[in-house]
Amino acid sequence: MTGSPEALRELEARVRDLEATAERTGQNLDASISPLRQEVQRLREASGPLSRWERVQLARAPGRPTALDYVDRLCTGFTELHGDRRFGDDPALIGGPARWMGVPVMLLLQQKGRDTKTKIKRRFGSANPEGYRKAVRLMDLAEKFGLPVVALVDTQGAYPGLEAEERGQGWAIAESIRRMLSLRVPVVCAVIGEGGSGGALAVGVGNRVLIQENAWYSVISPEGAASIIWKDASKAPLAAEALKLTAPDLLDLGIVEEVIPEPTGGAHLNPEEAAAAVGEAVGRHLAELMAQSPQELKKGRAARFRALGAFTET
Amino acid sequence: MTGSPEALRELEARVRDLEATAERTGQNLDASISPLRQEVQRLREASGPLSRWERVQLARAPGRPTALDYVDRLCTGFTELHGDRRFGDDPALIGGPARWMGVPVMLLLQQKGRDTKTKIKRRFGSANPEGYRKAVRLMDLAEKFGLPVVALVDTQGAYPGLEAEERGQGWAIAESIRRMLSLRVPVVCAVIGEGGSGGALAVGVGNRVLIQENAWYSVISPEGAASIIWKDASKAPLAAEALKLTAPDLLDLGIVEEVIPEPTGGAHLNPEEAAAAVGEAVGRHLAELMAQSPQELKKGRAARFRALGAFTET
Amino acid sequence: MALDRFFRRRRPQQQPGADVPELWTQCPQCKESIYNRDLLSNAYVCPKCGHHLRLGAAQRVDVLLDEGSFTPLSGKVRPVDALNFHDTEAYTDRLRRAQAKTGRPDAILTGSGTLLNLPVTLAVMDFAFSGGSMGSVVGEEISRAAEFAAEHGTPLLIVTASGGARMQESALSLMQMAKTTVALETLAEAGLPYVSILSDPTTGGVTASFATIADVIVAEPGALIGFAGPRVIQQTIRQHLPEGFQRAEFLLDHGMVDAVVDRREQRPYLANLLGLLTKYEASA
Amino acid sequence: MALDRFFRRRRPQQQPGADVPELWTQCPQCKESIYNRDLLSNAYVCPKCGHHLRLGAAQRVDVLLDEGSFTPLSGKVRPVDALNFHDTEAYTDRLRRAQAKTGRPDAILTGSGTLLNLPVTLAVMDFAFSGGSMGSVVGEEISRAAEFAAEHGTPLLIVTASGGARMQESALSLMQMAKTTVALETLAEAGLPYVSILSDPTTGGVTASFATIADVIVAEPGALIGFAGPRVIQQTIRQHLPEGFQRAEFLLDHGMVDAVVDRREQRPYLANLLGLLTKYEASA
Ligand SMILES: [Zn+2]
Ligand SMILES: [Zn+2]
Repeated sequence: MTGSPEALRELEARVRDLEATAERTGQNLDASISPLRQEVQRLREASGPLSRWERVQLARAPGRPTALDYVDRLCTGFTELHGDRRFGDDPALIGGPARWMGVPVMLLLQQKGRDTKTKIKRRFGSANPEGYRKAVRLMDLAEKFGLPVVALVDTQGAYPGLEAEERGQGWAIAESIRRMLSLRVPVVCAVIGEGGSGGALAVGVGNRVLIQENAWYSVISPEGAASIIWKDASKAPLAAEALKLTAPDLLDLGIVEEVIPEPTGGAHLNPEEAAAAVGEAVGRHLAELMAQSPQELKKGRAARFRALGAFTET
Repeated sequence: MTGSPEALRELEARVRDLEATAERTGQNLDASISPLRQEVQRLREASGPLSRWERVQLARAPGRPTALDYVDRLCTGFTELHGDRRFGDDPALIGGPARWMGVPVMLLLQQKGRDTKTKIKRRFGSANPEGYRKAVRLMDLAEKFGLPVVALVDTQGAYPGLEAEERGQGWAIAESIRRMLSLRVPVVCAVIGEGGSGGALAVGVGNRVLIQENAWYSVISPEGAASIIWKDASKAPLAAEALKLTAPDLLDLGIVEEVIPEPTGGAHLNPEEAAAAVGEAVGRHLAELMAQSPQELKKGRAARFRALGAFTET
Repeated sequence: MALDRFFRRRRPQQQPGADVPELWTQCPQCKESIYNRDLLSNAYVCPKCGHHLRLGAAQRVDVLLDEGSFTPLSGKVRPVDALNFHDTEAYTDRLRRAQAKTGRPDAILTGSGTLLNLPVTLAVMDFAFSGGSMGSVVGEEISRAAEFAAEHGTPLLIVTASGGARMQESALSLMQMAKTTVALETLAEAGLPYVSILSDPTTGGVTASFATIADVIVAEPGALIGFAGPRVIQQTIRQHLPEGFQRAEFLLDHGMVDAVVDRREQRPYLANLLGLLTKYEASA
Repeated sequence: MALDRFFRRRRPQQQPGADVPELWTQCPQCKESIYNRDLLSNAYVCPKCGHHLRLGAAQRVDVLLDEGSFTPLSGKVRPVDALNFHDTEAYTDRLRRAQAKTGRPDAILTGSGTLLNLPVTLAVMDFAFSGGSMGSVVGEEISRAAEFAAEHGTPLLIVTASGGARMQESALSLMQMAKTTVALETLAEAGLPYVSILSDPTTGGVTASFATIADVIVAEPGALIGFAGPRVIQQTIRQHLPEGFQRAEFLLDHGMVDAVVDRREQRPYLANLLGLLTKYEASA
């Protein structure tokens, strides 16, 4: 790693402590804080931009807020609705109505789990077909009741299991993409960690697609790509570079509308600050979209995705 | 049994033989045929009407034409489309597009099987949830492509299995009823054997509901009712009387629009003649309905079922 | 907090009588004897084991709606014996007995009221009337309730408790599965939410029609819910049914219901949910 | 009868050459050596064991459409290296090699033609080009074909053969899954049928998008079809995959495809089906 992120993070924490103390006590501590802020700034510049692999590491950092961590901070009244009404209930892809900073929405959440037990239960956010089919059902409800959809994307990909294949994993993803494209309500998607392949896109078809500063989004995970290219998953850092999978890359490619800033060092270092930024960005796009007609929303979303791709024409 | 149906059937067969010979050879055989016809008529009157239980027996007679036997005789180009695209393919409830006496339609068929092996494979026409979900998918296709739906009902009921319950048998039937009610294409249903409970109604929500002369349709099978009432399935003949489950009963109750005549002694004695009558009746109702607008078709079907029931109001 | 509010509201309004059997109810699950006043103040949930006792229609209204807010819609539609049905007893005699027992014309009570001040239309099945079986009257009253909700712009709640379609009306009962669906489609076209609450037991034709096409399906803890009855399934498969089969929690695992909600939490749960689906703020 | 017609039509048009290896092809399944002329006249199905050999795009057009009826639509859209992708080799070099090998700009051939006189729009993936991987060009050409079909009022047939989305275009490839779906929705809104024909192999992003949202899904016998590849699944579950897993017949059993249709029967099958769905009478 270039620079010394640990030193940087520690200094940043001290700055925040002092700022908090100043606010609590009413004392003016600027004389102490100012030199620290300058040192933080110097270290930030010295460390240079993060490498793509470093960002992937941040997207997977222990303690990085999960979808439900954002919901806990930003939403009220969340009512999880379970089941696809056909086969099962998938804990890796959950959802239901809630108020997003006061606005009634339908949430679709790829939820990785917060500890070992829930991570296993939720298959680390890798959904089975019934997860995507539940998502379709919730989208049907959103459409019926005029609720905007907010999707928080965070998965390494759909679950590659034998039973998932038996029950039509590809079919379920395709159906979810199709349903999301046909919605006549606003859809805002935010990639909040990992955006792995079709399993992510299945709930990533938004009028606006946002991505957190240190999240990634790609057709394949760096490890998967490394396995294919070099037959060696440990070459993932190289693959990450090649795949141009970071938030700034995706903004350049026109895949996302906006990069949501994270606290220095990553969202896990200050979940409150991370949540505030996610809440504000999603809320702002929601507000803009809610001014559009149902027809505009559907057409606009379709046009957005119809236009994506890079080619020349002779 | 009252009268002598065997003697009657034999005489009828002789009449048909002579009629065919007359046609083939061009000879006038009326002198021979006329007395036979009179005898047939006398026997018919002497035997009196069939009891309800006798009709149930005819509905289950070995060799009674199954749904596919009618399709073979009446349809061309039948293309069976398999699967619910979610879990499996149910051989007890099948379907696909075909031409019904030349008219493109979507067929929904409850198929019992023609021999021991296929009867077991098809669970004697008792569908699992994936059967009803396939029916919904085929109805979606029918709606999209403007194909009238023809449903041939023949089941003792939905399959009462453990896995059927796990996968939501009730949910699947309810969804099929709902989808059928919302169709904007003509729907003609014909009960061609047994019409058992919700498993039959799931594909029985037609603009017109027809029933063959010796078919039955009821909220519960006679054996099921007898088990509940007398704790004794062998009392089924009594239950059949109480349930008023025959074609003439259903016409009286306003549950069906028309009784389709069967060859004397039952459809199994002359499948060709039975098929001709089914083909004509279904075709006639189809033709009438195809003159209606999509909106009329949906509204008319809804109004038909909204009106069913018997009560008083104080 | 929600529970707290519930207790405050549900203070028993009847005086303990002198007749001892009236004072106690035995919990069907844990067999403990519970003071009726404790049951009443606990939404008829056993305070010892959490078992949700079966409710009559009036009790259900009391548990769900704001006190004194209920206005009945039904009561005018009465059953007839269209089939002249007679088995070990005439259908007309069965009806008279059930009517005398429950004080209702049939197995259904419908009305309007408020739930935490949110106007709702409510239909409640009464299992005490002929096992909550669905005949023409149940189908008609459910349909009218759905149409009333559509017309008056309220959400619809239906609490189910039924052994299935009513045998004594044969095909007429069966048709109620389609009839109720027609009326619910009218409600859906009006964009209003319909929530079903499946209570113990909900089986047969009710499960295969209006109960399971709700926008949101809530089940009560431990409720038996299925299409085919357990005995019929056992006869088919000739093997033991697994523990908990067809219970509410089993159905949640299999993706069939949206939530299993303790009866004591249903009021705030429903008020929040309906508030979200109607964008109407319930005063909480 | 259909087969009979097929044989008559498919008489080989090339003369046997002098070069012996050109005369024979070894069947990948039964390992028998088959005369090329016999393969050609049998729709590239092994006459010994029925194995369906993989086809190039031009061969597929020849097998499906009426002779001489095909007019290409594609060929103008060419891939670019938007990510400046470089692994063991530059993407641009890979593209050049695949283009030289197949004579196509990318892994797709689209056009219009007739099938037993029924006008159709056709898109065929070419597995020989980079494993039929879907990048921006494949997505764009599939989308244009769907829009062409919508505009010209013809059914759409897509024959898939793909290892999935193209890694070298990363998120741009991924987005083609949504893009193609948009175009197919345009076709659906025009009320025109779309039939996909899944050939060996069809996996990854293609399976999770346009391949599986067809009105009717036809699979070729023995074709490998799935989302995750068998190796990845094996790594996940750490146990042996069952015989026939992810094969066309397996998917038919699991309700995922409408039919498994022998390649030699596909023309009459499709003509009849499209005739029914468009109410247009194919001259048979
Ligand atoms: Zn208890
Ligand atoms: Zn071979």
